[in-house]
Amino acid sequence: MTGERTHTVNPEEIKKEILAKYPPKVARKRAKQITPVSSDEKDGLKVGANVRTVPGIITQRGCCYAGCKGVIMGPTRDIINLTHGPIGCGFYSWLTRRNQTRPPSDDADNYMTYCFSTDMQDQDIVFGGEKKLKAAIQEAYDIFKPKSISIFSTCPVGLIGDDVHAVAREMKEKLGINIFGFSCEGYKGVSQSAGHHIANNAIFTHVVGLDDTVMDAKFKINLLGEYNIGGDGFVIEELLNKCGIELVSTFSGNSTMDQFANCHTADLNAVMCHRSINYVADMLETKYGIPWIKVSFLGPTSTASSLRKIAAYFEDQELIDRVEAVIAEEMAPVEAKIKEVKPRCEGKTAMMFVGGSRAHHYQELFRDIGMTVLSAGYEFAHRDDYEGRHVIPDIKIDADSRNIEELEIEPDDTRYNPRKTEEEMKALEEKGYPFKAYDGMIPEMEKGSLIIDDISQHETETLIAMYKPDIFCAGIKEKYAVQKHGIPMKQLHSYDTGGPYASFEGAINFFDEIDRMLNANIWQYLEAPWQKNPELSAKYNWE
Amino acid sequence: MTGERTHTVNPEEIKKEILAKYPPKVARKRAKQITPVSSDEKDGLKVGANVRTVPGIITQRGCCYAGCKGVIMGPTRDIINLTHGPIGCGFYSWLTRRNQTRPPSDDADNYMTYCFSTDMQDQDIVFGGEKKLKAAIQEAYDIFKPKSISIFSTCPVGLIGDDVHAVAREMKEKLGINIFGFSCEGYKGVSQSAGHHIANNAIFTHVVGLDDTVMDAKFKINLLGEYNIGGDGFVIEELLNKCGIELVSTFSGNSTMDQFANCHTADLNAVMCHRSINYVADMLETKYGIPWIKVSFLGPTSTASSLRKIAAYFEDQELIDRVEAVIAEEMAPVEAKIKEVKPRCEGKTAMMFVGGSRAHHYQELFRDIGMTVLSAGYEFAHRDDYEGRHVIPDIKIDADSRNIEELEIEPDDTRYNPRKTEEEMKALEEKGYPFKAYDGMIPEMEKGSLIIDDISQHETETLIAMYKPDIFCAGIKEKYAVQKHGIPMKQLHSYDTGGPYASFEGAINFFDEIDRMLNANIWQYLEAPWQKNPELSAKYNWE
Amino acid sequence: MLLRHTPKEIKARKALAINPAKTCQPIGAMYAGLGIHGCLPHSHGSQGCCAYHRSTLTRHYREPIMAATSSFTEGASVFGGQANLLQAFLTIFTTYDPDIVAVHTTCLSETIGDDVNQIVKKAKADGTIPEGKYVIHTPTPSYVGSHVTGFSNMVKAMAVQLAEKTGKSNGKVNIVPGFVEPSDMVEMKRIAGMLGVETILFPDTSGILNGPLTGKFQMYPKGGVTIDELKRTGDSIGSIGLGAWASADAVRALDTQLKVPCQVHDLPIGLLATDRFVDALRTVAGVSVPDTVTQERGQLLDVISDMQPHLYGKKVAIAGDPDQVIALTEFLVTMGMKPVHIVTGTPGKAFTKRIKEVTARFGDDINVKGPGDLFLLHQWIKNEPVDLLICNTYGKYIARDEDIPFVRHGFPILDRIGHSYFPSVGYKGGLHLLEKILGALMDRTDRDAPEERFELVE
Amino acid sequence: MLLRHTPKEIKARKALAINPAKTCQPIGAMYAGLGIHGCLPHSHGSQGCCAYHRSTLTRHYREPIMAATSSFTEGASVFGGQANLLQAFLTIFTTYDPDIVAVHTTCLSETIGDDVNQIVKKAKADGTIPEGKYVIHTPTPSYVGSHVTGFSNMVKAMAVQLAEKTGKSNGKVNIVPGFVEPSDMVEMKRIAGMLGVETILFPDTSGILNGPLTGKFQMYPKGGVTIDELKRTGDSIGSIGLGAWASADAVRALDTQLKVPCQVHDLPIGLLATDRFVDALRTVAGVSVPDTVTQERGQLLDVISDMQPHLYGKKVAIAGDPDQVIALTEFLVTMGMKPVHIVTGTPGKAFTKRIKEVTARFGDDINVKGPGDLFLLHQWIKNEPVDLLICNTYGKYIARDEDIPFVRHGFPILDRIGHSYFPSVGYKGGLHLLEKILGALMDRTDRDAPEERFELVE
Repeated sequence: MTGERTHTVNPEEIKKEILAKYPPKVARKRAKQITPVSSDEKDGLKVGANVRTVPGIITQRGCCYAGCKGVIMGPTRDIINLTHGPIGCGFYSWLTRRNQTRPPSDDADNYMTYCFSTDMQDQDIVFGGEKKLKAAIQEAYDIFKPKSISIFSTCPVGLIGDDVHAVAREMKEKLGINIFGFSCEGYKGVSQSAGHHIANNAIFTHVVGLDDTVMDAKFKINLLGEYNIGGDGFVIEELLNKCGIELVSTFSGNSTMDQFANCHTADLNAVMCHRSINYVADMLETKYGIPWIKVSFLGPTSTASSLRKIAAYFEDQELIDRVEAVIAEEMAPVEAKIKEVKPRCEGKTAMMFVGGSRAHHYQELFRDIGMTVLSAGYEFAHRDDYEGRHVIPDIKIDADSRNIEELEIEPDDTRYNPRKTEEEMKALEEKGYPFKAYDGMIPEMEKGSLIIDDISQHETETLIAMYKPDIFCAGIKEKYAVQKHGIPMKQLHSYDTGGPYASFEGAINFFDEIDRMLNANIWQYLEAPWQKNPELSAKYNWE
Repeated sequence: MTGERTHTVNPEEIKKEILAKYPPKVARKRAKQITPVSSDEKDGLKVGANVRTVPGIITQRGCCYAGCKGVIMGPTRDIINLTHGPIGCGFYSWLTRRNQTRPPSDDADNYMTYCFSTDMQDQDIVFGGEKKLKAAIQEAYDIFKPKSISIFSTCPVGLIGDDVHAVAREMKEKLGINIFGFSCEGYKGVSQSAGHHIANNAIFTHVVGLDDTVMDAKFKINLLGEYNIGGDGFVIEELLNKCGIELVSTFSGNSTMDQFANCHTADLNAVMCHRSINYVADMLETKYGIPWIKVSFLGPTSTASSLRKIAAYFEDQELIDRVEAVIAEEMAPVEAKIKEVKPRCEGKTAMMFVGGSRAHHYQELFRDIGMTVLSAGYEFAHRDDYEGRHVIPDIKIDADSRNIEELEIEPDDTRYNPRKTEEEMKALEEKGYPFKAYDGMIPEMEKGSLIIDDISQHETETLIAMYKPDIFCAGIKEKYAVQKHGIPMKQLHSYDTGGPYASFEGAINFFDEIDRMLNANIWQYLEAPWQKNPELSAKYNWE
Repeated sequence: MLLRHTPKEIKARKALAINPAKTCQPIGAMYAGLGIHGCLPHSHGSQGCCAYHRSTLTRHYREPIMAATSSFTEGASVFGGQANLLQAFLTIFTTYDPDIVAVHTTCLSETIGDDVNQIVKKAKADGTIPEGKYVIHTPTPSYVGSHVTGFSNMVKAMAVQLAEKTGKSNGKVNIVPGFVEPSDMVEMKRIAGMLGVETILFPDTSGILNGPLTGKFQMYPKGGVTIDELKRTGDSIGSIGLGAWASADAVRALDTQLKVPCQVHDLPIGLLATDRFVDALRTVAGVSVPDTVTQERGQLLDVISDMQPHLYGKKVAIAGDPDQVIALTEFLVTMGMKPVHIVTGTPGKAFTKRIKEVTARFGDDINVKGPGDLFLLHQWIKNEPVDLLICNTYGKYIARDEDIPFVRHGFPILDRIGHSYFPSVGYKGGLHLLEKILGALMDRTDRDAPEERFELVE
Repeated sequence: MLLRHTPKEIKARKALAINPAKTCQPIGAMYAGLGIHGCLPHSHGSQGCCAYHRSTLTRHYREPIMAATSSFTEGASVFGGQANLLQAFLTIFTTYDPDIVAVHTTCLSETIGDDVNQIVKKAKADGTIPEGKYVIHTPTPSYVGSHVTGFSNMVKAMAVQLAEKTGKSNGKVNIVPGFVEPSDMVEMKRIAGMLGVETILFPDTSGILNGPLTGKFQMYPKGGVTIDELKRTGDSIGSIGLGAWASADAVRALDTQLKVPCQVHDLPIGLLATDRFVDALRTVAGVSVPDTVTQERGQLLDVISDMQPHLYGKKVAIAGDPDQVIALTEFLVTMGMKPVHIVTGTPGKAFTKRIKEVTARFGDDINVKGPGDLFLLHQWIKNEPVDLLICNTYGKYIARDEDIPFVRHGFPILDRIGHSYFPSVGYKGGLHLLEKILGALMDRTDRDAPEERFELVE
């Protein structure tokens, strides 16, 4: 009954249908970001990405500030993240992302529940906000005595010329704590992605490498691009620990400044969300000699293969054995759950438009329970996130990207320490070991599907009307418009109220969630009896 | 402004007004229970009481079962109180009286929260309910293994001839625990009062005297007629203990069967609610030689004088001194509270129609804060509760009372032990010590007030219309009819959700409560602006 | 523990009721009687019955509950209550001047066999019941059925003893609302009004048991079905009885005696039962359902769908009256919840059958008993814990002992307000119920969440 | 502790806002714009603003929030946003076909000084805004006022930019409902309807932000004030602005510009403010207040009087928008409660003055600050604990840390349902608020009661 639909709809036609409703110039622009997968042969498929959103188009996207403060720095618990600007930016990014934080003790620093802002007023716009910013830093220091304060610039800050970096330097000197700023004004770049980059740069500049203490652990890695939404980071860390692998730092779920300061002492960087954090991975390799690999803990297969990849890197038989034992143990309940859930989900169809990696990573989870992904796309990805890192050299740097600083990183004079020699690296690579490799979303997409970058409301509607998916995954802004159609909508940014979905344990949660959403009986009651059966004769009865 | 009203209304007129609306025969009957206090000379005032309520009259009164099960036995926590009858009687008396219970430990018996019933069905009415009663006792025993089970007869039980006492004897023998019954069918007597008497008799017959253990305490008394509504009993016991006086038993707030079994070992009975328990006091004196005195712990003056009375009885200087010290200490905050509250309450007026002693006892509390009681009466009292015990010989026993068994009590062969010799008693009495004395309500009533026994809804309305009191005290059934008039109504059965009001501590609570009720601003908003000011011209304004 | 003696182990009981989930007939009859404008209910029995019923109704509604009693004494119990009832009529009509007196009996007057019909005839004949005044009456022996039965009996008496047939249709639909709150009755009338259906709803306690504070006590407040309306129920185009236990007898009697055709439906609590109610109104009256009603339906559906993560699979224990519990259970199932322990105190074999129907998707995996009691429900819960308890106020003892989120529903509710003012019937009522259910569940989630899972957005 | 760094000791702050009790103008303007039928709000600024506002409104309403953005880039920020806005109009009218676009600015477009009025004129002139379509606009710099200010500005724009005066009265009363819930707007219309007063209520988000689930998404749902109605506000007999912060500017502008006389009242939350609202409607329209309204008033009064023991003297901390907090505070005082800590995030000197007026009976014994923040409120609570906290969802962190009963009220509420469906304005709204307040207080009493004081009847 279901699943058949996939093949009855031609993605090219859908694309046509979508474009028909745009003004011609808009249609031309959007055409580049809409890529039908019309055959099994996907080489050469391109997806336009990381380009401006057309004004008026009703996009999913947010801004540079959101990427910098909301995504990257938000999850760090022991720093005062101070928004310099009008109140809104700080307010909207206050506790709204479900990145969880678990301090080691009741008196350890945890500023996650706080919103700090300079709450700029019109006189600050007219006369400049630096004075207020300084005063705010002083007040924050006086009340909280934090170990660190960071400053996030909002749109007017750059425009009126407040030099947050100068203020940061001045106050750092005055107060003797680490203070630094981000020039992450909302208008920078074309999406949150610019903010990720800016955040990565500043953290790398101001924090990474400040503490050379080496953790006493045999296998120590950094987990990059994992933000602990719904507790994903917790279960991944538990899993790694179970295998004997320790995390020096996570960027940036449940993170601390101390971890960042110390992260250059890890021996491997495992990158979850390639889009948001690959800058740090690259810089850590260049400056400190730490190799990086792409991993994913979403879906049991990916989780297992990521564990194996990490173990393989360390080339330690004990670790390899332990990883295999853990996988075997953890896989059993996952398989049981799949067996339970699959009969109710098989043949159903999904769509996902979200983030810069999840619309890719989650496809495995759907596939595991027999579902087909009809259409997918990212909100703030670059072409490499679709097409793979091999495309990077081909990506044209446009005006919007050019404005985002690219740090010049050199190997550290004293601390550069290649974890593997070139020969070792090469040996591993020859065995198929994929350093710095990411193939992107396209290989996942089946024939008949459609890739859409930076999807708009209009496009969402068209997809739903034509594909009639059984479930739709996106963000909060799309949620209820989708559900009005009677189609359950799963948030893959914040997981609604669910999670964790990572690791083996999380997969079980996810399968249960999708099962629930597809099979909740509420969707069968959309029509009232008088709509189903409009004739008007009374039948009298005694029972 | 207030308080003046008292003198502007003639109680005789009110009586006339009340009677005018009754059929002549009803008016004649009611006339005997409505007693104006027209002068300061109150000797010879009579109040008809403990007589049948005229059918149709909308009375406050309940039934014999309510007095027996609800009032007297309800508060005993370590017995299974089993209602033999249709479900309603047990249901309505389930947790509705606010008599509090605090077992000594988490695993001590406490059946207060349970309702046990034979839930008689029509076949039980037709074929007799004894079999079901036996089975119910057996089931209760099997599940709970209680130390005691009592059986309460409801209306149909007597009519169909179930012999609950025979069943009790049989099952007592079979199970080896104390099992006994009450013939407290709802139609017996004219009010709850019959139930009190029946309860007193059965407890005296089946429980009192079963345990001769003597408590190791110098001054040990029973507190009779205190039901621990809202925790009154708790604060009285605390106060007594503070003075060095121990309670052997309380009839029956927070009580246990073990206390009843042992109560004949106390040296004095202090009677709070004369109406409900004086039978037990009399019987304990006759059988065991324990004198009794009337006390009241409602109002600081009464509380102090009751403590002094008890101390005087024991004729122990140390105790007398300790009591004085306690009174001095406890009185200070009460006086402070009076000082705080009185300016806001002075001159206001109250009415109270409730129970068999509270409509008397609470008058002191109102007087203490400068308020006048305009009218009062009991719900189920006898003439002695109005006119004093000296009237008892004059009370005509009517058909309704004659049916309530009067136990023939003799001094116990072995355990009769007069606590004071006749000479000692006489000596005390000559010093004005009031053994077995109760003067009743009348002495409290001021000129211009009106006493009404067994008040009806119609009489309540007339009183409110003519006296316009500031506060009205009665029970739950009257509460909202009174409050609809915009007059706050205080429940003096169950204290609404308040209490304790006994002892010094309780007096403070009561003053606060009355202060709140009189001065809550809600009563000033009865009229809407369009009722106050019905003209219809708009005034436009910008602020 | 408040209910410290309740063991997990369940022993069969045949004779002993513990912590009942019902009470006796007369209180239901009294409640029904209060739903007639200008009516004074009268309890023909011991005065304690009347006192108990008035107290319980007062505590539930926090409103004056006026009712009279025959104040039986031992003598009357032996010689019969005729004199008492005649005296009562005299007192009542002289002193309280109601338009109508609704007499119900008690176990006492039933056991002695008083013939109330005969007494009323006599009182009419001799003028003790004045010209133009009415007395209706029904037997309500406490040892049969429950408060719901008493309600049903009095409602049937209203119909049978007052309805007349002139032969000319009044174009109205009779609605017997069941043993529900005044707010529910208002809501039923509002829904019918939205459909443009004229109704005679009886009894109707709205305006009477949710009355205003005005500074004046009114013995007979505005509100209630009028005697005149009751008379005209015989001319209605049809009757809808809501709740088989509380309302079927009345509408069937009108059907049998005066040929007013009837339908009996579940109480309109929840999406589907409200659907059926609206659809019944529509078809009986031959009207179209306006968008406003469909809109309200969609709102309820919308919230249910939005809140699925909090509802789905949650286990619920329910106790209450059969009509209420059946509709509630269906509603919970509709929302994806799982009612696992279900008890009513009122007898009636159809209960288990209907519950099995609405919980069919869970197969035999449901505990259901009617008549059962709260003691049994508690034991079931001890054996299989639940996420939510729905019950009248007495459920709070179980809820606290077992630390279960608790939603008060049913009769009596003695410790909270709201039931008199906010309906649980209709789509709006469903929303209000849902608000309460979600509040209870989510408050618990918040309470128990470790700090890192304490969520801003739920 | 969730807010473990909040010290009891209060240090004065001049520059640092911590845990704000407000957000920025544009979201208020977006919300207001959604209250026009067929309207697409448009955010002229960075696309993040629009995303944030849509997200927050979506979480609060659990409904689709459609709005477009000018998607500024760095270039636009330097060279001005005219091209972006013109492109936006083109895209919007081609692709989404609204009847009207309501443009608000952001700190970005305000700081660079875009002349939206000029751009709109140009777009009209060149046909980018098609014939028969409307664009209204208002400046909403985020660095002035708060979300309430933005709401007020957009509402004023509706009036000023659309209202016309034909000279012929339409017999209607304009009501500007303030920054309230759709349910509140429905309730205001219902009350006016009961009085027989015809109204134009704007904005009106009912039907839009509490929409049904029907199986079909509608970009522009039924509901909202129509453009035609907005035009006719100039012909109304008067205007009532509810809430000085959110509604005064609009009704005063109509008064000044089109001579539609106005009154400004507090939001009708609670007994007395509703009294004033009803009385204002009555006098402006020259109608009598029907008994049904007086009845509802009496019901609220009745419950308040019944529940005095649970309310009287209870200390309350409140944070929220000024119009809301003023009316709430008065309501609490009316009920005998004692609001001791009161904060709004929105500036405006009249706030403290009005709070002092409604809390006059407590003299200077009240902490009040406007603008203040939740951090300060929390510190006040640490210094003087309260029995109840009333606040938007962010209050839950304080409530859990300090173990205070918590009633959610205001904007945003992200973790519970109900606000969209059950009003807090009017007498019915008062009852609903009261139900929630009592529920919170009594649940706490039950939780903390020793077993012997765990009460069946409360």
